[in-house]
Amino acid sequence: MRTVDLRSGAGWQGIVSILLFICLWHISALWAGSRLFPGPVSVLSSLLQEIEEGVLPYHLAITLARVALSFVIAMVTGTALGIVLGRFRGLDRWLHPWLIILLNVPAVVIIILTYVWLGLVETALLVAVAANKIPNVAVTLREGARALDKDFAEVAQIYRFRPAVTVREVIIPQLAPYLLAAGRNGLALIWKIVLVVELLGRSNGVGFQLQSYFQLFDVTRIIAYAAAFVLCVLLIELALFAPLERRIERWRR
Amino acid sequence: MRTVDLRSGAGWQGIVSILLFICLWHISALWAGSRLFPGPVSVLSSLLQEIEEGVLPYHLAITLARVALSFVIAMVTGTALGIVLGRFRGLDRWLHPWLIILLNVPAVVIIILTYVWLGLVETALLVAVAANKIPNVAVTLREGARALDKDFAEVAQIYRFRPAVTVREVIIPQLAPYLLAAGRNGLALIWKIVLVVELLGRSNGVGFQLQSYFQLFDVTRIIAYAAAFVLCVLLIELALFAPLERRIERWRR
Amino acid sequence: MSLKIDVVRKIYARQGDTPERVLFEGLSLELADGEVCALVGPSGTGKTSLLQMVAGLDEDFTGTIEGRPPDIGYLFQTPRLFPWRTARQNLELVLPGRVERAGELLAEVGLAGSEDVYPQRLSLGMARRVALARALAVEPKLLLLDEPFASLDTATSKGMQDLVSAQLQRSRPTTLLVTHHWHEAAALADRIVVIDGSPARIVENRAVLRPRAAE
Amino acid sequence: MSLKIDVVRKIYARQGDTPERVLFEGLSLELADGEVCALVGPSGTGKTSLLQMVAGLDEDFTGTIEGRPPDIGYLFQTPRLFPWRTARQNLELVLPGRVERAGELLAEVGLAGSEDVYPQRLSLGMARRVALARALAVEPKLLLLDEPFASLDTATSKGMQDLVSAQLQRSRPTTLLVTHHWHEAAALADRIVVIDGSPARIVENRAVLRPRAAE
Amino acid sequence: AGEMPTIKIGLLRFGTVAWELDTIRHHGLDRKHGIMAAPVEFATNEAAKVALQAGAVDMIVTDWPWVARQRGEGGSFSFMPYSTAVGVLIVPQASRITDVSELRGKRVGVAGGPLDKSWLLLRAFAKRNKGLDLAKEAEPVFGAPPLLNEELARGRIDAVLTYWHYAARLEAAGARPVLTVADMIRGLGVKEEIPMLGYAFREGWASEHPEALKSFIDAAREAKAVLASSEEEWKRLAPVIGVGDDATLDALQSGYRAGIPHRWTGDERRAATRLYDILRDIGGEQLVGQATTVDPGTFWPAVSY
Ligand SMILES: Nc1ncnc2c1ncn2[C@@H]1O[C@H](COP(=O)(O)OP(=O)(O)OP(=O)(O)O)[C@@H](O)[C@H]1O
Ligand SMILES: Nc1ncnc2c1ncn2[C@@H]1O[C@H](COP(=O)(O)OP(=O)(O)OP(=O)(O)O)[C@@H](O)[C@H]1O
Ligand SMILES: [Mg+2]
Ligand SMILES: [Mg+2]
Repeated sequence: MRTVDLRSGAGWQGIVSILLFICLWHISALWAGSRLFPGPVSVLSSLLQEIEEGVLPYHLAITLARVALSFVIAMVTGTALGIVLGRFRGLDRWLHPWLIILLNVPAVVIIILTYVWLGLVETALLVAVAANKIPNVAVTLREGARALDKDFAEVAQIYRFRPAVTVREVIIPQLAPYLLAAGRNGLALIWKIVLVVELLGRSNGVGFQLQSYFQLFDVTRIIAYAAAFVLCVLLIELALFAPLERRIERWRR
Repeated sequence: MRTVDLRSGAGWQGIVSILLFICLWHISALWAGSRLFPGPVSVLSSLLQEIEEGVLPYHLAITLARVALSFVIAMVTGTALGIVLGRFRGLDRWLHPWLIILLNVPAVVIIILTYVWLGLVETALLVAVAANKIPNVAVTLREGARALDKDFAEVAQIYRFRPAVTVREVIIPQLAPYLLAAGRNGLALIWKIVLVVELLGRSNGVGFQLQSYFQLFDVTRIIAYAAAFVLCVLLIELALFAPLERRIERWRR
Repeated sequence: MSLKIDVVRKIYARQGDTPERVLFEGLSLELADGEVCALVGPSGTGKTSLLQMVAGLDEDFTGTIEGRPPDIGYLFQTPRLFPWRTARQNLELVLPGRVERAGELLAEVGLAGSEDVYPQRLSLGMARRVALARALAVEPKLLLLDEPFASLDTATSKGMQDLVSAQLQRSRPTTLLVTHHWHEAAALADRIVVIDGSPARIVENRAVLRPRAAE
Repeated sequence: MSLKIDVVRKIYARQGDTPERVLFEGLSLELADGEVCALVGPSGTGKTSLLQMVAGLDEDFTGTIEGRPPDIGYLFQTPRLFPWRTARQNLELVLPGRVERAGELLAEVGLAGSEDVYPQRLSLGMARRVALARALAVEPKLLLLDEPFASLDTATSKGMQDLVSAQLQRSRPTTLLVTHHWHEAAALADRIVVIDGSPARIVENRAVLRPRAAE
Repeated sequence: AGEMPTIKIGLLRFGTVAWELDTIRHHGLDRKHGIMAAPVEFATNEAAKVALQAGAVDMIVTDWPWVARQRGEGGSFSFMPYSTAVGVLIVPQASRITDVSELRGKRVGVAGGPLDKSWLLLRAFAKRNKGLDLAKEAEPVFGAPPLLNEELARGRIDAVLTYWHYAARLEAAGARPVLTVADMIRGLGVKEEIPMLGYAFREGWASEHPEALKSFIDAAREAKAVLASSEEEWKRLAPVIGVGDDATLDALQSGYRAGIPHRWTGDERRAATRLYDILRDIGGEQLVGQATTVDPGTFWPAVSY
């Protein structure tokens, strides 16, 4: 198993690729020579400065906590909803238009309504983000649930698997690619929504900071905050999604 | 075929379901009795008024055109990229980090950079939206491409299908659920991004209108614009996605 | 308790371009407890469909299946192993609390050494043997076997027949065995039922006279 | 031009929990143009793997396959029909410009009336017959048949054998036929090759003497 | 007429600049001075800043500390006055708060974020005059102005520091102003009236079109004069402003008039420099960037009155 992990892991290509990205960025920033397109060096120095002052860790930690909580809520609810809709065609016929409506209501409308109704509090943020993201997860997982192989469900039925076993051994493995897609997109989307929700009505978090620096047009610091989050996602990628992906690759022909 | 279309189509349930939604909305609005939670009646009257004045059709048409163009660009590029990355593991190892970076850079950073670099022109909007959405499509389709059945690819190879035939007859049908998920989510996401891009640098479009009314806190008009777009999506749903979905359902056991 | 199959009417409805198909119209069959019945018939008459109905997987027909026990072993016509689980893990899934049986069973179907192979990397014959092991593993009271010895060479096929035979002797499940080979039917079954036609009817139903029945 | 199979070494590498497997180590076989060779061997020896290599689908081995023509018909061990296309459409896909042939072929394999059925609603035997029709449809110069008559009742099996036999007479493709039944081999093949062991070797290679060979 | 130079001004659809520009155009004040003033509408202030950076407009309205900071980083913008009205600290009618010192431990809504000039000035004011560090001893709630108005109306915050035209709406609804930014500046020992907001433009553009700039400032001041004296003008503007009721319109009208700058001489500029030091001390590097002092070019030298 160990050999496999090394072979199919992100490995050295990933690291080289990121370094390459930074080099390219550096060169184009040099070439552009504009204060509106800062290079990695000045971004890094802003980043370090913000870390030193303790501002960035504080806001980043808050945003990460919000993202994590919303992510879990949205993924669990969305997946459950998606599977139910994918399996029960009758119910889907009824709920599909609602899903489409919820999917397409602009984030800002949901955010305004939740803030107005629940006040500028943490719950409002979570509700707004969940309401924004759940339909996306549900739409993806519904397709996955529809593509579930009846053959396997019949095996589970014949051999009377307990529901938990059926979910773990029969359903999840088939949904894995959909879960991965929904997870990766979900994390990115939730982070983007959290930013918007923060900038409209929270007094801390990366979104709040971005907005402040946007007002000053401090592009370097804006990119520094974005870079800090992207770094976190790359770590999550390494720790969470990549191993999941390897598990799928293990059994495919 | 006609009977099938009627049976598995959105049918009456969809219409009843939307009516139900409007009723529920009406009742809760009545019950809340707040100008910040307008009911469907006042939204409709605002909508009609905006239509009469010709403002809504103008802005909606512009936004729809932008959404349509960006949607096509993002879906085509994203699908192609996703398939290539899903098939060529080596390339994917190199490009995966870039994809994750692009996926997680906040929309606002991309938007500022494109606007500043390309100017406040239509192209900048399209580039910003595409840059925001392409990675999402690619991530979903990559999972789809990885799940492609080698058995079918081998049939195509043995019987020497032309590339176009392989794509149309072998690859697309297997990717259909992923395309549907990416398409539905994509439309919603692009619309949301277009709103943000419009409010950050265009002088027309629904996003511009929404933000302007937000400053006046005219929730009724905000919801009227949202409703107008959602209505368009429901029509697209009926005309585009639902028939596609029925085609998949036709052959499944 | 005997197994009473009474199908009044089974129709596959028109779906997409697929036309409607009336599969059975009045088909009754009663199997005594522990009886082994071979089901024979041309390709496409409805053998697999009947097994699905008997197993309770297809309830979309008029008629009744009575006396179906809860413990069923069903060897499907395709292996239906979970591709994300190795051969051994596939067996372990139906053997909760008795996972050590998995290795023994695999050895019995001649797959010692291939326990940790994922199904998509097994040959078809090997995969079908794992599936057979799975059907036998649960020691069912009702055993449904859809062409258990197809895709196997003569020697392996013989070995599997002996294995099934031993299990039939040991735990005496009521058994429905689909096969295209009279010698298999003769070797294992107490009775041979032939179905044919569209809609399919029982065209022959006769007992096999052999030592075991006399035991 | 004759087909020269020369496999120096074929290994399935360790992958996940699946252990490494040395499949062939030195295996040579030459088929004259138009020769029909039956390939026999126990389940899991590597018959399917060899066919994949001959077809050019698996190039991950040391050795060479020479004289492979461009037109190949390959009946895989599983049907591999495109589930989103009806039986007829599946055939039409390999018959560009001659789509009317699809209906005729389906009738020849006994599937008249099931042309517009989607594969997942065909019985396994029916699906395999569509796949056989597909392999024959292209009038290949190299025909690879992986257990073409498995899962079929005796009568249908006989009909299919006649169909294949007729095609062999007519267009004389070089043919590799995997089968577990000596009578099938004897009826169709000019030569029977038996492989066995791990790594697999040719343990028997003998000509079949029968009228056709003398023609 | 085709010869007349056009000035593109980036503004918010329902913002105060739109009123002034509408007055200019309605009365033909721009053409009278030989220019064309073309409004380009945006949805947010940030969008207008992006547009200025991208060269899509010639002028936007923003505050001069922003201009100073951009200059410090190589963005050669310059500034001329638009209004002295910025923010107002406002409390609900029933509130017992009458003084900044009573904000201790209260939830204070703040529009625009922690680096907003009004908020920094309020903090400086509270610290210097009451020894109160509002950032620590009160609970600031940052948010979008419309949301904060709503929070105040629902009693979920105790006071709000917001832009004057949002405050005017609250006032019309009965809320009570406690302190304006002008008061804060005075309280900080700066006697001159300093227009915080003004037109910002690229220096290069201004040196190429000095005449046009001069004409525009004249036209704008004439428009202000009209708005300062005429009631009819405000009635006409009501749809542009986006208000229905008279109370709000009245509040907006007096707010606007109070913000009209009357002097822009060396005194005001020097005072602004002193104010900048105060802002820098409290806002730190995050606010001012590399610009630790006000570059002389920040205030466009050719305009003074
Ligand atoms: N889901 C389905 N929908 C429509 N028709 C079906 C479906 N499943 C099977 N059929 C049809 O029912 C008939 C019987 O199928 P079945 O699989 O039971 O045959 P079988 O006797 O097992 O054949 P074989 O020996 O080839 O496996 C076939 O004509 C098939 O086309
Ligand atoms: N992709 C693969 N990866 C690893 N091992 C494989 C793979 N495919 C086949 N094998 C192994 O190679 C051996 C031969 O498989 P193959 O399918 O060629 O057998 P076969 O002779 O066709 O058997 P059968 O008669 O059962 O179809 C088996 O032991 C199988 O486990
Ligand atoms: Mg069958
Ligand atoms: Mg094989």
